[in-house]
Amino acid sequence: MRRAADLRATRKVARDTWWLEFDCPEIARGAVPGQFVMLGVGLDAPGTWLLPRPFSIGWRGHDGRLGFLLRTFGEGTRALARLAPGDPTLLLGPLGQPFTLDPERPVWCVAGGVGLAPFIFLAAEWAAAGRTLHLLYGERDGAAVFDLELLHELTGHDAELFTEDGSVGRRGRVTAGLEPEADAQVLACGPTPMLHAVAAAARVSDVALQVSVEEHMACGVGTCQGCVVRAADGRWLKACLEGPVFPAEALAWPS
Amino acid sequence: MRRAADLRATRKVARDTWWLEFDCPEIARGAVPGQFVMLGVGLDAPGTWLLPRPFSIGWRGHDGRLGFLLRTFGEGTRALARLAPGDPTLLLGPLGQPFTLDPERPVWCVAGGVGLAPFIFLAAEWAAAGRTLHLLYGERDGAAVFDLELLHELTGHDAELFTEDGSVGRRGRVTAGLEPEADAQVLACGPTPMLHAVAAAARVSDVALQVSVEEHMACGVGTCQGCVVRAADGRWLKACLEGPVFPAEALAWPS
Amino acid sequence: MADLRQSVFGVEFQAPVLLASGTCGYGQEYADLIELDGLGGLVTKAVSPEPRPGNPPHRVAETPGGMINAIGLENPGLRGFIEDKLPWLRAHLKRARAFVNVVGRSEEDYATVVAGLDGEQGFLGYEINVSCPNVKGGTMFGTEERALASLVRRLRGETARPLVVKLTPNVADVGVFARICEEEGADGLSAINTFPGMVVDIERRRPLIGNRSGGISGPAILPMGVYATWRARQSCDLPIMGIGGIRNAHDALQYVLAGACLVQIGTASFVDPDAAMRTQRGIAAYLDRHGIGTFAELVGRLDAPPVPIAAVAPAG
Amino acid sequence: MADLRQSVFGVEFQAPVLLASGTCGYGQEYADLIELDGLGGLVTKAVSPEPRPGNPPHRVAETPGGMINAIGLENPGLRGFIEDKLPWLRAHLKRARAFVNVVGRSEEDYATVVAGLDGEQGFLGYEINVSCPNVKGGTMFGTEERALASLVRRLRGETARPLVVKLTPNVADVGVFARICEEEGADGLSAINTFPGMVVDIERRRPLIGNRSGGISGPAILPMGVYATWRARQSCDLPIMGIGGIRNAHDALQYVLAGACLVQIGTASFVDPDAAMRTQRGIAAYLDRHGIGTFAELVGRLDAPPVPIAAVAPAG
Ligand SMILES: Cc1cc2nc3c(=O)[nH]c(=O)nc-3n(C[C@H](O)[C@H](O)[C@H](O)COP(=O)(O)OP(=O)(O)OC[C@H]3O[C@@H](n4cnc5c(N)ncnc54)[C@H](O)[C@@H]3O)c2cc1C
Ligand SMILES: Cc1cc2nc3c(=O)[nH]c(=O)nc-3n(C[C@H](O)[C@H](O)[C@H](O)COP(=O)(O)OP(=O)(O)OC[C@H]3O[C@@H](n4cnc5c(N)ncnc54)[C@H](O)[C@@H]3O)c2cc1C
Ligand SMILES: Cc1cc2nc3c(=O)[nH]c(=O)nc-3n(C[C@H](O)[C@H](O)[C@H](O)COP(=O)(O)O)c2cc1C
Ligand SMILES: Cc1cc2nc3c(=O)[nH]c(=O)nc-3n(C[C@H](O)[C@H](O)[C@H](O)COP(=O)(O)O)c2cc1C
Ligand code: FES
Ligand code: FES
Repeated sequence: MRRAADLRATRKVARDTWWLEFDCPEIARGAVPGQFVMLGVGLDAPGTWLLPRPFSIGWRGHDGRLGFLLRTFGEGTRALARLAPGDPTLLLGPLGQPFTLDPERPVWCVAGGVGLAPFIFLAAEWAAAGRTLHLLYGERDGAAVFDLELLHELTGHDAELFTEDGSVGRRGRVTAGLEPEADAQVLACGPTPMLHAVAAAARVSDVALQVSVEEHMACGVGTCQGCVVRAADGRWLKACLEGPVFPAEALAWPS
Repeated sequence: MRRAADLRATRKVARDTWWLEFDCPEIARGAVPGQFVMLGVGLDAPGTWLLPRPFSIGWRGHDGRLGFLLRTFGEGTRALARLAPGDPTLLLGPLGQPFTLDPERPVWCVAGGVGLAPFIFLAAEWAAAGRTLHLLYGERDGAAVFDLELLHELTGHDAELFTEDGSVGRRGRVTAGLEPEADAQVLACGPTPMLHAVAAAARVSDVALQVSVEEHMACGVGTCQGCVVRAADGRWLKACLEGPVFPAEALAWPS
Repeated sequence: MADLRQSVFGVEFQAPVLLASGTCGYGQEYADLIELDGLGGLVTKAVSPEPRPGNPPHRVAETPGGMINAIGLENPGLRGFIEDKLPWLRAHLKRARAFVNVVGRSEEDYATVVAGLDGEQGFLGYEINVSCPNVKGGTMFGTEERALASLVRRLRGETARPLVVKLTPNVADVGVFARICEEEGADGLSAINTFPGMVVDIERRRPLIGNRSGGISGPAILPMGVYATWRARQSCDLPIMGIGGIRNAHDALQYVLAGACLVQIGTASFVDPDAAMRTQRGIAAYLDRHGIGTFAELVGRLDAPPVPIAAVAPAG
Repeated sequence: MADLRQSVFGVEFQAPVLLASGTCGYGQEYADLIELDGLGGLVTKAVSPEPRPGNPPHRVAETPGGMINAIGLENPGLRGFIEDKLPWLRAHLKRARAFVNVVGRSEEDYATVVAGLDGEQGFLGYEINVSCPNVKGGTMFGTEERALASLVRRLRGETARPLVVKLTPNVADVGVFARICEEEGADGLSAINTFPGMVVDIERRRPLIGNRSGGISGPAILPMGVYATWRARQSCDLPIMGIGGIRNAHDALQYVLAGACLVQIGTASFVDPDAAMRTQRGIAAYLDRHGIGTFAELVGRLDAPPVPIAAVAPAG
């Protein structure tokens, strides 16, 4: 579960966005789409202090490789984006509750920004099992869009792409592409405003929705109680332990 | 004086010991042997905090390259030893008082460990001016000895080598090789115990001695008052401003 | 191989490294990640008389060299702890020692938790978290001499178990508070708890943390913790658990030389859950390298004569 | 381009960033390295009535996310300052503002320095460093309410110049001490000075620092300084200079939003002498990006209602 893994390669795939691959069979083996890993540099790098940051498992290779999609945002992601093969890294995972899916029913994935990561993993697994799914992917503009060839190569799927400025794909919000069947299973991962929009849409069309939420994490395993999100009944839920994937109805949504 | 310099190359030259070369014509231009540079990574490296550390200028190329000899010791030198070309670096210098020499009189350099650095610079300048000097160089054992070919290549001089275990060069302390003429100018840089031994020897043979001292430094330019050494008259002297090179008689020596 | 065992609080500790309160849950959460029973022990998350919901997010964020947290002492309360948490500790910790971290808003609160737990099995003693605001007065128990003295006296009356007071660093001289704890009958001290801090989200122009302010921990406070431990050592004879910024044996040994016979690791476990075990191994290696047979010989072996506070006050 | 100018202490500051006491000597030492007169100003190294030799080495060392220093307030004394240092400030600082940092062992000491300087030209006002042990009592002026009140009252009587008190963080609530300074007639506050800390050389088994302990500064204390500034802002109406761990505009703006109208940069200048100037430029860029016309509009613009200390006490 705790692994000093070798960073095999990093590759820039969009503005401020990198694709990282690690050799880590122990974590890859048990991983399920929707789970995450705490990614850090450990305690041995002189002059460096960095709490690990949570990252959705973005892909897994048969050879034990693990892929992550990383976008720089604050201090930690900027530091992690600068990692080069050979640098010390420490991975903790797989962690958290994955998406729970009925393979017989249609699947709609709604991805905003790096919220695409868990769906790369899921789409690849689905393809390997000879199944297919709907992948809706939205970004602010074209420069932020993930390398689409790499996406196809990894998942055997193509995304239905939306950009707010219309520079690539359809102009507008990703939610516009959501036309779920009555028995569809909708999965969403992305910025909170997007999750709200998807939740509203799912309520209207009355379909099952699972969302992957984000909150600051320190431990990733339930010991620090740092990562809480509000439950429908008002209690605090730990995103790392009871999440990050929740059935939409389990959470408190702004009405 | 403050320069974001490009690290051109790092190369391991002995156990825990690296040779670093920077492109930094502005600092190289004015540098004189015995002066030092505060070497750090600046404030922009995410997740990293490092006070700069002082390093003797170890060499200068006509093309504006600067060479430093770095041995890992504590946190800071370990971090600096891991620098790779492309990493952000910040140099402050040239700083401090250099060796003051009469070119007509013989010069004896006594180097202990990485105390060799300023003498690489001096020997190279001396050779370029068609002059020669005595270079005594001591290490604990063979594995710690600086790459002797590189030394010759950089300086046009060969060192008279001493190791305490006799694994290379003469067995014993570097001071054993010191046979200064009456008008000799003796220069010493190395661990404090070695400086004491050289100072004692110089007193006996009554020759002029200049020593380069070490003390923790924060600013390197005289503002923090952190780097004091005891003067002969009991006052504190700033190693960064009034040193690091002092005439032996200016300092308080344990009797 | 050096001997890490020592006797403290009348019992044997197999090793000197514990997990700090609030960073290891109630043990259980770390069960499949590290071998808890191989450590010196752990200190549970705070326990209050009634359950506490805790603060709104964000509860944690990184700070330079450390982190800020404002969990809000979320805990299941005395009953919940006894029913859902303590049984696991009782069942799984055979050699490692457990302390229960106790919080309250009033003397009564603390006394209720201690009295309510005292008959139970599965833990060694109490660590009293006095970095809590006292409803009457508003200031923390740990920063007000009379309030602290009265609290310790009261709790001493409630239990014969090891009673350890966790000092807050937000005072002019921790030595004064260390002495008070000793005089009032405490069995030991933990030094130190977090420093109050605040992170401002400059884009949204509001505190980044839901509670506005929080406690700062991690390597950033290492030298403050070592100093507090040393001051406490100068000021009383109680055994001290050193806490604050410990990542490895090098950090831990600074506390040990300053006078701590046990150390606790908190924030560093978030960076590497193995930090505590690696620290124990590193301490043993240090003892071997220096030819020191038993850990106990090293405690407080600092070559620095005691000096009055005046002489050690920070002087720029 | 946003306007960084503002009027504080009855004069105009061209920019809000100053160099902190003890990290810029007396200005002169930085002269060929940075353009001092382009900054908001600087605070000199401490000045005491008589010259002080300072502490034995090591005086400085790096700590996680910061550094420790125990210079020992080495300074040339009142006469030496007036004869050797002040003339340079007078001659070279035209737009930047200079404060003289004042230290003493007794009220009398402080009063001697202030009275002795008051007639001189070349500086704006005083920053009173109360993180100094009081010979009678032993504790610091800055941690003892009565001693601080009496000192400020005394100094207010000695000068009409801006009188700024530099708060020490080693107290239960800086707000209390901020209020005392206001009541006794101080013109402003500096928050904060260093935290007492200690680094142990585990190989030699002795304190790494000649003075044993020292003051901790640098990014490690950033969130503590922001919190102290915010507490002081809640507790009084004096202008505040925010200090502690500032490296760049992002750090400085946290202080500004918390209520500081000026900021000081210390340790970061050692890593990059340009830190202060870069911070000024970064603040201007932030104002432009957010369409804020003048710096003054931003000061204290934090969206967080005042709360009693109890509610903001660090809660693990
Ligand atoms: C389950 C889960 C899965 C995730 N998966 C991915 C993924 O696949 N790919 C990916 O790129 N990211 C992912 N993230 C987000 C990622 O983990 C980062 O934590 C997140 O981007 C914040 O880390 P940071 O270091 O960039 O920002 P930090 O520096 O950690 O800051 C954290 C937050 O606080 C803010 N902040 C902190 N201090 C300040 C300040 N003083 N002023 C203003 N703002 C401040 C930052 O802007 C940010 O919003 C995931 C998160 C979770 C919880
Ligand atoms: C003028 C001058 C020129 C120099 N030139 C060179 C050169 O050319 N090449 C070179 O390699 N070096 C040189 N040095 C030394 C170099 O600058 C480093 O500063 C020195 O090696 C210490 O830095 P560090 O980061 O390794 O150790 P640091 O981590 O900075 O520690 C500084 C000292 O404190 C000790 N220390 C700190 N904390 C602890 C602790 N908790 N426990 C035990 N010990 C501790 C370290 O062991 C070390 O002795 C020079 C120094 C000076 C003053
Ligand atoms: C997330 C978190 C929660 C904490 N909760 C508590 C607590 O409930 N009770 C307590 O006494 N200390 C608590 N602390 C303080 C730690 O026990 C410890 O004293 C402090 O973090 C310093 O140690 P460190 O630097 O190794 O983390 C908490 C610390 C953190 C980081
Ligand atoms: C080397 C050094 C010397 C200092 N000397 C003084 C001093 O003489 N008077 C004073 O009030 N503060 C002094 N300080 C404290 C600083 O002015 C400042 O308050 C503290 O370092 C926090 O700011 P920083 O984190 O930006 O350094 C000194 C700090 C350092 C690092
Ligand atoms: S991140 Fe620690 S409990 Fe979830
Ligand atoms: S290193 Fe700052 S004065 Fe010498």
